[in-house]
Amino acid sequence: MTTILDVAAVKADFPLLKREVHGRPIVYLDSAATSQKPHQVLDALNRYYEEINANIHRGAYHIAEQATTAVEDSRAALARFVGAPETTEIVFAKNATEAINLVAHSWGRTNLDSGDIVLLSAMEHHANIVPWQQLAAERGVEVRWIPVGDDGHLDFSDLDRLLDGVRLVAVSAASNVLGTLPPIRWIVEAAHAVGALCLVDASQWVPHQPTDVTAWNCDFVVFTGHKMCGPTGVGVLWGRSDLLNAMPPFLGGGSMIRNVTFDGFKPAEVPARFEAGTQPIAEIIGLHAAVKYLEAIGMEAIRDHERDLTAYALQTLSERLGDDLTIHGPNTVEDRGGTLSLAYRDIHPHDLSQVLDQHGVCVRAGHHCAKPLMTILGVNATARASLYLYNDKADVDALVDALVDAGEFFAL
Amino acid sequence: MTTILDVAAVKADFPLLKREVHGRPIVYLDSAATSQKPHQVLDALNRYYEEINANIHRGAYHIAEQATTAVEDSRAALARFVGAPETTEIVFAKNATEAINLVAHSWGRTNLDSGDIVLLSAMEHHANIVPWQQLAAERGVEVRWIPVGDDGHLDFSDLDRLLDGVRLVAVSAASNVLGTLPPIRWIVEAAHAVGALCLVDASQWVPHQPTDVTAWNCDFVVFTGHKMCGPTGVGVLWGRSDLLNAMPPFLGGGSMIRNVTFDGFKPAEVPARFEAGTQPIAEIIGLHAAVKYLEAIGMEAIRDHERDLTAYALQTLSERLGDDLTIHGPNTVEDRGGTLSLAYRDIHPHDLSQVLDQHGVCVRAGHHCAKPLMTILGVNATARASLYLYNDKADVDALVDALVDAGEFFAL
Amino acid sequence: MAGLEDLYREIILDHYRNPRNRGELEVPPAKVAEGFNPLCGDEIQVYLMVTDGMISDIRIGGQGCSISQSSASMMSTAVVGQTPGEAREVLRSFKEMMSIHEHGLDGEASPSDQRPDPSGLGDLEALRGVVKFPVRIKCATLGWNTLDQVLGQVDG
Amino acid sequence: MAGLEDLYREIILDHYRNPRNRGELEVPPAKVAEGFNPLCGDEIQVYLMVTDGMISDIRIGGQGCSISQSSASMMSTAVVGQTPGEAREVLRSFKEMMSIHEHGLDGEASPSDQRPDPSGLGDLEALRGVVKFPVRIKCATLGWNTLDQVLGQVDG
Ligand SMILES: Cc1ncc(COP(=O)(O)O)c(C=O)c1O
Ligand SMILES: Cc1ncc(COP(=O)(O)O)c(C=O)c1O
Repeated sequence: MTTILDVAAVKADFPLLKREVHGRPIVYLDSAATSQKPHQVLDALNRYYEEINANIHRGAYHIAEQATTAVEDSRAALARFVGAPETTEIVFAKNATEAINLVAHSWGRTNLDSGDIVLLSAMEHHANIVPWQQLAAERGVEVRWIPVGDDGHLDFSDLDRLLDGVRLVAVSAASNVLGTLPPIRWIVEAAHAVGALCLVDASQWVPHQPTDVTAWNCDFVVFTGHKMCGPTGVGVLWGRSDLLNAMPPFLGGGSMIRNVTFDGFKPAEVPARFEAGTQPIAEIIGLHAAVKYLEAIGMEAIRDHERDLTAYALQTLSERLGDDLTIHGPNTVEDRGGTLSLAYRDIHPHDLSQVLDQHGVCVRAGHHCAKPLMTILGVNATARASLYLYNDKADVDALVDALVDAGEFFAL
Repeated sequence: MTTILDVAAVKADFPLLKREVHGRPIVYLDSAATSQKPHQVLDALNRYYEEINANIHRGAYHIAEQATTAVEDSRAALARFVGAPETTEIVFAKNATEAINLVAHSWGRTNLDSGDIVLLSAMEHHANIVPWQQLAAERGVEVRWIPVGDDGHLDFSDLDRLLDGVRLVAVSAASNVLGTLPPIRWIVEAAHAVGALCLVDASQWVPHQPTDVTAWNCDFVVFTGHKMCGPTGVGVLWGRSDLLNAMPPFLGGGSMIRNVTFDGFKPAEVPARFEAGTQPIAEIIGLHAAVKYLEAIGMEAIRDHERDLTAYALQTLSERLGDDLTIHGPNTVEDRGGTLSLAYRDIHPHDLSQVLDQHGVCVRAGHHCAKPLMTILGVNATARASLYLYNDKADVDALVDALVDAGEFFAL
Repeated sequence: MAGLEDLYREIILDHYRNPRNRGELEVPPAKVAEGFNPLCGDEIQVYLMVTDGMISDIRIGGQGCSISQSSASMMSTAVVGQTPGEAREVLRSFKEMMSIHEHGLDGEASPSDQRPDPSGLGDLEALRGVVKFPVRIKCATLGWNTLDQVLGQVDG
Repeated sequence: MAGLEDLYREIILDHYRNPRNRGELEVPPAKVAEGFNPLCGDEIQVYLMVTDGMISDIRIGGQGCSISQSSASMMSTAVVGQTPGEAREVLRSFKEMMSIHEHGLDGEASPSDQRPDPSGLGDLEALRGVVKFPVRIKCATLGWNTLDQVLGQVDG
């Protein structure tokens, strides 16, 4: 049963996609950086602020109860959305970055010491690198890397040796540069076989594909609201409850305590233990609206739509630009998402994206917070076009037209 | 020159204050927990999402530039709003709690070791207690307390002895329970005289009074957006630039780096160094709108309005409820803000707030994240009514009426 | 829309004004556990004496609101004279009654609110209205969670 | 609304296509500093040779976009033959030209954009249009910040 995504109807849900840039309709191809938001999400934010805005978990009055219920409903919805066995395994953070830092500080500083090894892939985002390097600098933890092959896939040929002594494997389910989709289930199995835990950075997966943390059988998963049609300011950590229950708090403050005296504090239960201070309440509720929106369309339909569109993009780009264009990463839609890192002639990505902007085409230029991967690719930067549920073939065509134009501009 | 605040006009700016609860107009008296938001702030959020939503500091395209500029404009506005010498001294966090944790982790773990002393007031919020207790548990830092007297003021009689060996004094500029306004400038001077730094938790100050961190002459100030008419999900740390420049990063991830290689990372300049991952972009922009809103009304006018209203509340409560009511904390408007912690007969605060809710009156019941202070007051909880710029005398009257009714309900 | 009368049933106010089994027991031979409601600062102690495999005495200490106090008081009368196993069964039924399912934003009653009483909770049924006030559920369950803890210290 | 022609003046494209003073110098006797644009990964090396209190040679290494490359190229021609003090003066003027003041959300030009040239920046004036593209300011100043660093290593 394939659900069909009506892209015109979807596009109409996103107010920003109606705007013009430099007199042209916007062509938004930077969803890997942040997605646009459907009006359903903005409506939920406004409804919260206009009807039930109150601090949660502490008020006995009506709107405080409504706000509390709305936040806990969101937690339950997120648990269902990613296949978490328990609602209390969902911890809210400000973004995926904080969620990884939470694991690195709380689990990492409790369990890892000098000589312990963390294994990362060489295509990780800085969010899944720097926290582990901080741990390395602070207490002599060793960081090791799964290499990336010329085909844009992780190179597992030496995995047995790499896994030796590893306590944690931390990998992305989808690369934010190459679109690569590593075999998570298989990696988790390999990690568990040597007694290591596995953290999955699903920031580029959850927005685009059905997610089932139980099927992955991993230990921690992080993702971020603003890339999945949700507001900025909210991210999610899912962790296995036995692990979370054994972890000390990270940030200290209100709501994460069971008791505070002049002599010390006792932490609260999970997940409150990890949610210090006033939560991003509106954002958590907005994220719930995003989840509902995505579920109504169907994650299978979104995945299929993106796959079709990616196939069209790969084909059109190569047909019209030929050897002038390099697409980094896997070159078949079966093993990649809709994130296309491009090199066009010798035009610097920054200049490329500037000319594209004149066409209303938004692509990102830079290292995409993956500098180690850039050294492997042998570049300082790429121009990255990334597709999402609201993109259509016309968007891809606009990208190609703009690239042609950029070629002419800089050839002068 | 006294500006006059037109409270009816102000009230009309806040959509939530138009709603009813249990068939009665809402009387929102819980602004110490979180403030309501004027439509100007909601408009700014919507405008961001509908017109310029894009990730910042990384895109060369038009809307990414607009978003970047809007975030940096907000930083500049906040610097002006609190009298910061440099815009780069403003660091965004998700709330005040994260901001204090940032200082405790980054400055604290670099500068404090076993035997070093942190001096707190006994009326601090858990946000300004637990991070220091975590440091105490982790590395033997000692936490000391400035006591609170029966009059609800800090008791400085033993300050010289308390300050001996202190490296950091961390105090609130305004108590979230008692409304007390400790003499910050004087405390900072005393701290500096013994070579200690001073962190001011201004979460309950910045929304209500003109703020000048330069006049305070302190070293760190934190506050939180949602209590000052801004959105949830954003807080602020101000730090002296020489201190911030010398501090290592806290959270690791994208945007806080200068370079990342397989061997390690080099941190970025301040403030980027402390802003890992995708920032709460909409929230930072919404906070700017809140600052503009408060500035347009005038912080002096807000302070004067709240002072008048607090005087009215103190008088009306005591006239109508007499000895049945206790108001914790200072009893003259000169040395307190509009946060009134109440005890009414022997009715438990939870039950009190439940009955008040039937009247549409929203007050908070609980320990207000200040459990050490509760032990000094000799209670487990209080019912707290807190005033803000949109409250008027009718709100105070409604509170008193509801209290009388609660007295009757539980006297049955 | 839930009203005050859903929360403050007469029997609840009665237990609040005249709490049953208040006090302490000597430890040992009795066991004791302490519970906190981290949200509002309420605290409760539950003292439990088990003699010949039966709860021969139970006492409640601490402070709290009418809901937490009356719930603990009713709990004490419900479990005294039972075996620890039977008390666990009542505990389970009560917690089930208190478990909230999806509440809409407009505070509709949850499905459990309409269900008939399957468990013979008796007087405790009066606390069913609490589920309409999600913030107060922690008040109602405070004593019970503390009972759970102290039961963990006894065998059988 | 700023257009491409504000950014890519002819002289900028010329310096991009034909960068002046590209290469390296032997260190020592020369000094070198390295700059990163953390946002996009561009990197640049500035080699500086000071002889008899005068910048006798300057070379630019590294990679970057047209703006960072041409800006560095122009910078090299602007400061060669100057004293370190004079170079610092040019640096100051350039950075001032690049400093953004309040931009409205609609990307209006900042006041500095309309100001007449007070500093005699000459060709460098061509880079003034960059302030309309705030994200590219970091590109334009990359070489200059690196010059600042390397000047910090020389006396006078
Ligand atoms: C005095 C004080 N400090 C800190 C905080 C913490 O603020 P937030 O929860 O937004 O981090 C609060 C409010 O909850 C407060 O009243
Ligand atoms: C793979 C990956 N991980 C982590 C992140 C960090 O997400 P955030 O910036 O929301 O913390 C991103 C996006 O920036 C990403 O693409």
